[in-house]
Amino acid sequence: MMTKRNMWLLAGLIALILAPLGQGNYVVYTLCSWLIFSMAAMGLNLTLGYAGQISLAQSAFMAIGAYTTALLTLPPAEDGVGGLGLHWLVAMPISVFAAFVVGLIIGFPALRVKGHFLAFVTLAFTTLTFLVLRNEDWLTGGTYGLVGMPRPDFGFFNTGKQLRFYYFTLAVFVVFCLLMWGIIRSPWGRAFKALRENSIRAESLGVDTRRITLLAFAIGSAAGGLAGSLVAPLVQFIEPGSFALVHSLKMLLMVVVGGAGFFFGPVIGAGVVILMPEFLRFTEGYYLMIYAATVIVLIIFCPKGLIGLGEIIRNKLRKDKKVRGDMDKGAQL
Amino acid sequence: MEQFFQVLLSGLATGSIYALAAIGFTLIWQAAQTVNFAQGEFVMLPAFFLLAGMHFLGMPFWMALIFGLLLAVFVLGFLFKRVLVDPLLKHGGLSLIIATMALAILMKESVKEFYSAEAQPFPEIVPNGSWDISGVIVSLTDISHLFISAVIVIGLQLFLNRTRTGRCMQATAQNPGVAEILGVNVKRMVLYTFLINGVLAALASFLITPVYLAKFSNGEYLGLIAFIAAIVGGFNQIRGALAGGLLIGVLDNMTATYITAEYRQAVPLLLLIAVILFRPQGLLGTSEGREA
Amino acid sequence: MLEIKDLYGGYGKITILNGVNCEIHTGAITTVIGPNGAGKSTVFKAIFGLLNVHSGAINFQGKNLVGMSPAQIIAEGVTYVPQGRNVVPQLSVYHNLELGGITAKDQSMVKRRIDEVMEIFPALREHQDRKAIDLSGGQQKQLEIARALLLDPKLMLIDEPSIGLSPNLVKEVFATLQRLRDNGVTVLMVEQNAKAALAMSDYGLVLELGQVRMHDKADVLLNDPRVGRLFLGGSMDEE
Amino acid sequence: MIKKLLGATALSVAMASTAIADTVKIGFVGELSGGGAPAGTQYRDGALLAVDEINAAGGILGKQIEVSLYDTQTDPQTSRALVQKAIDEDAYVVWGTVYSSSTIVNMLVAQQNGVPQIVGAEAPNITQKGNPYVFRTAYGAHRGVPALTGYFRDTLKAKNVAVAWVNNEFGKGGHDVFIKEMAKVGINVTADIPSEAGAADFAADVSRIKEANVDAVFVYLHEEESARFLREAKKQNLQPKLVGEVTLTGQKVIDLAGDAANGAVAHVGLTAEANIESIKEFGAKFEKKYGHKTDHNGIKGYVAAYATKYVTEMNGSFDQEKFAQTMHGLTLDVAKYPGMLLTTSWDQDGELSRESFMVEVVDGKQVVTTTVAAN
Repeated sequence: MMTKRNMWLLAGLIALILAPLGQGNYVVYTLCSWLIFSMAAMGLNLTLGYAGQISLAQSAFMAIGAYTTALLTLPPAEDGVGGLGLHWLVAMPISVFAAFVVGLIIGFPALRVKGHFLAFVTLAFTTLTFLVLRNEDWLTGGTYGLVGMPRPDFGFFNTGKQLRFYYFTLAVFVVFCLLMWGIIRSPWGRAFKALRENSIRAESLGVDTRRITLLAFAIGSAAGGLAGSLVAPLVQFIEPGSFALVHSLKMLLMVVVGGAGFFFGPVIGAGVVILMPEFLRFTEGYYLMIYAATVIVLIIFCPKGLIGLGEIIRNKLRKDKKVRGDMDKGAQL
Repeated sequence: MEQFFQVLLSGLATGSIYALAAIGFTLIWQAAQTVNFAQGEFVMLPAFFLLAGMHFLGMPFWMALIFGLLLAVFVLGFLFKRVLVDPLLKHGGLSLIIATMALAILMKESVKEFYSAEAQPFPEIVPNGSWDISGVIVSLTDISHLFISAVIVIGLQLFLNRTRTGRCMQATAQNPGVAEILGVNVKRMVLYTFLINGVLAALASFLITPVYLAKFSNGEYLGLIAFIAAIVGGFNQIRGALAGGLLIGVLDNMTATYITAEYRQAVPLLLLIAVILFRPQGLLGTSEGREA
Repeated sequence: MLEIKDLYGGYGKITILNGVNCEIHTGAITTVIGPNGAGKSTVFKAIFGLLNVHSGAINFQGKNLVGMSPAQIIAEGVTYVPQGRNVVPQLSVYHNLELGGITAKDQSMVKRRIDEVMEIFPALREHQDRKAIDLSGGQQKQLEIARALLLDPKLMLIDEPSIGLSPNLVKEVFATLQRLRDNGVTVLMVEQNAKAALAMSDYGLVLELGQVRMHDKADVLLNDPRVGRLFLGGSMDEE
Repeated sequence: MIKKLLGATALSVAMASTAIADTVKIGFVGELSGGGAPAGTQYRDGALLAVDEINAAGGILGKQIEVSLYDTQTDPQTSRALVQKAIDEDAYVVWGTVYSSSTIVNMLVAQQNGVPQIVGAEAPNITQKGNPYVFRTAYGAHRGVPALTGYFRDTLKAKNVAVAWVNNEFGKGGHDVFIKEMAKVGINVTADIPSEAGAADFAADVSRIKEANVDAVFVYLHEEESARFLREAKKQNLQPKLVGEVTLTGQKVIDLAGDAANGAVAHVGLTAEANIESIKEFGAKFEKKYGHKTDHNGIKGYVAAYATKYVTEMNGSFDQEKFAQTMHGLTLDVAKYPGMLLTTSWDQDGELSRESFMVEVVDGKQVVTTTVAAN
């Protein structure tokens, strides 16, 4: 059965397939980063939107994913820092798993204590990760970073060209969305949702909120690792500065702007952060100022983000009609 | 040995300024149960108010100083509370914390665009001068930083403990529900807290900027350090924030001198993690101090 | 002196009080009992201006308290001791007491009153310079009651005073309340420990689903089989 | 929503590519916001000053220069995307970036597309990767730092030295060259002290240098950190000579450090204070137009624009490959090409050389003590 929601999803997918056609490399490149950051932000959304905890470590998890993938896929070097020359298909799962495990290790103790201590621990973790990447140059190339990660070649489909890399990224994105969808609809996912709606009630219903929050955090971290694993072949250059604290902040704001707790909220948020400089070119240096101010205004007047704003506007337009229940649900899954 | 005392003194002097920022942090935490991620920028901004007073409005230094202080109290105390904190508090702490992160970006970018992206020299509040005490250079700046911070902290403690208004503020911070049923004007007390944070931020700003130079990005590291100092010392205690600030100041300098310069920044962060894991109420904090 | 008329109210849009009607007897102890969620504590919050009152009136000595702030209500002679711990932990016992008179203009009067209430509670005088957090649970409750008395109230609302206290201390607190009543203070109390509370009270009031079901002399309620079955049976040792 | 966004993107790109035939497009990709803004905006201002002059004088081969500005926000990944964008929008040459971390990423894109790139970055490895399309406007640290070796060995007769450097790709580049150079001439580096970019507290650094008992200190920090270092050195009464490369004696440092800068010595490739007519004149024009003083980054931007003009006119066409070929091994004599401000040469790697200066700060003024010949 083709519900209205599925039609929208299909239309979105078709739009994503058509989007890069006839565009220059820059636009295609930007679309790639949008999809990649969307995945990282969707992972973060599990922690922020569903479990209500602030994490400032998403860029560190991206770093873990990116450096792991880079070191595994780079060809061995005669001198200096080299890799193992493995295929991306091998490197990616290892990267994701590494991010997941580190997520568990960081999250477990941090979530033992009440309050927003996860925010502090993850903040410290991100800066520590930066320092290690910068200082341990025998492994990470230090401040010069790592250059020249190969783009994956699937025999019949080499992703070296920008457009092909985009479709590769899109395929990963679609699989990722299906996986997330599955997670959210699983018993765990229902626990996430219960947590979001009312953590006290969830607890009284026998949900172990601490364990579920930890799981949400670790899965979110794995998503960050996946995003990192794609950044390495996209940019073909990584250095510690690209994963500094400010990027974690940026991703956090993506989730908030899009609409924390909405499945596709982060996609919209990432779109705003990555594509907005395009539309606000005339603002030059004022871009970040406008962005920050927008975030504040949005938080004050529409805490549900742009998706929530869309809902408010739609409800106003159709005041006479009853808003369809399934649409509400469709947006907030 | 001279080196040890030299570094100790420098660490204490810098740490005393961290402490001022950390105390503001603590006050805001108590009054609004929120973490102000823009605290570093709160310390960065007043210096620019002062500079603007001198260079755009042509004020003499002392007048610009008062102007900067008042403007800081108004903007960072009053406006911050009215425009950001009041409407957001009802959405819960999470929204407010994220809003302060956005505010930090907004403040930094505004200063950069409207004042300057480059560092600016800043007038010395304290005259230059130093004594050489058997190899240890004791500068007037270091001594006065320590002294002024101590005076501010003692003054604040006296105000909070010895005046009725101060005790009402403590009641509001420690148990807002009770303060309300006793007829304390809770809203006003919370406002006072924000105003005091404005004063502390401005004073920290005027003391540290001659050393750091006025730059839009000054708040990034300062905010982080104040934050760590407050948590390490204990979030519900002024003396905790004071001790945390001094400790971090000394530790930072000692690490850089004796252990590692590359991982200098890591030491406070590791301390932060250790404290959160093993003593979340902070080194001097009391865990049962407030009803969560 | 206190008359509640058709009171509707609750938290936000949720209604908990569904038309409360009653008149409290002056100079007596009245205990409010009822099942969980009946709105017992909510009535207190409504009287003390801490709640969204949707409609109805709370007349105290001819004045309607609805819409007044806690500070104004204190000035009318009402005082409130909520359940749980209500001391300011890091302030001294003396300064906690002083907060009880924070709304008064005349601070020399407050000093005098602190002296007077410490007469009633000698343990507080003994520990007046200690931090409130360092007192025992029973002493903290005494401190709260003493603080509530500071402005010489006519009506005291006290919510679950026995929680967390040993049986001996509960007796002591109840005796204190009776002493207050004998000095002319009207006491309105919510108590989980319904049997013991009714036994020391003059009147009882049964609240259910946000409405007053019964309001009678305490001994009448104690002997009422319905009340016994519903609230007195097992509730003694619950908790 | 998404479709709308994409539609708008397509529109803006389409609009941009309807270029007028008699203009030549230049992509300026630089640090207009973020931490690198002070340097990036200077580079931009210098470049735009030259563009105005060139356009007023008839442009390049009769075509007016049209500069599109792309702000990297001091983020290497963004800079990579923006170089791509500039190239998508038909940039003939790319100017920038100033920050080495960005240049190292985005020069790959320019190379792949065969677009010449004139950068302000100074990290050594930029010209060591065999990229035939990248050209400097100031020489890299591996050229500048060795010019100081003689000063340490002969003038200061130093046996033991300390190095205080900023731990990023800029500082590490200079630091590594310095360590090698000192090893070559047998000078011991007894204190090796990195600090974070943006560091404010140099008490520990200075105290360690003091303890190390050295004859001279090589200070390789950004401008603000240099100023803070100098102030702390004065406070702790640090005696050894402080020697820098480019930044230490900059006007900005002197403004910020006050009299703490007096006595500091540096080897400077470009200085707005050089006692040379062409540079003084440029400084005056710059200050008149923008209301503030230029620094070496302003000069770099100006030179980038003029080099683009001269090389193109030499070729007689807007051929990008030929542009790169011509520039390798080229020398532009200032007598014939006044826009270069100083006679400038590029070698086969795009590395630059021209005469440089030893500068000392005396009474808050930069004084050129020696002129170092081009190498």
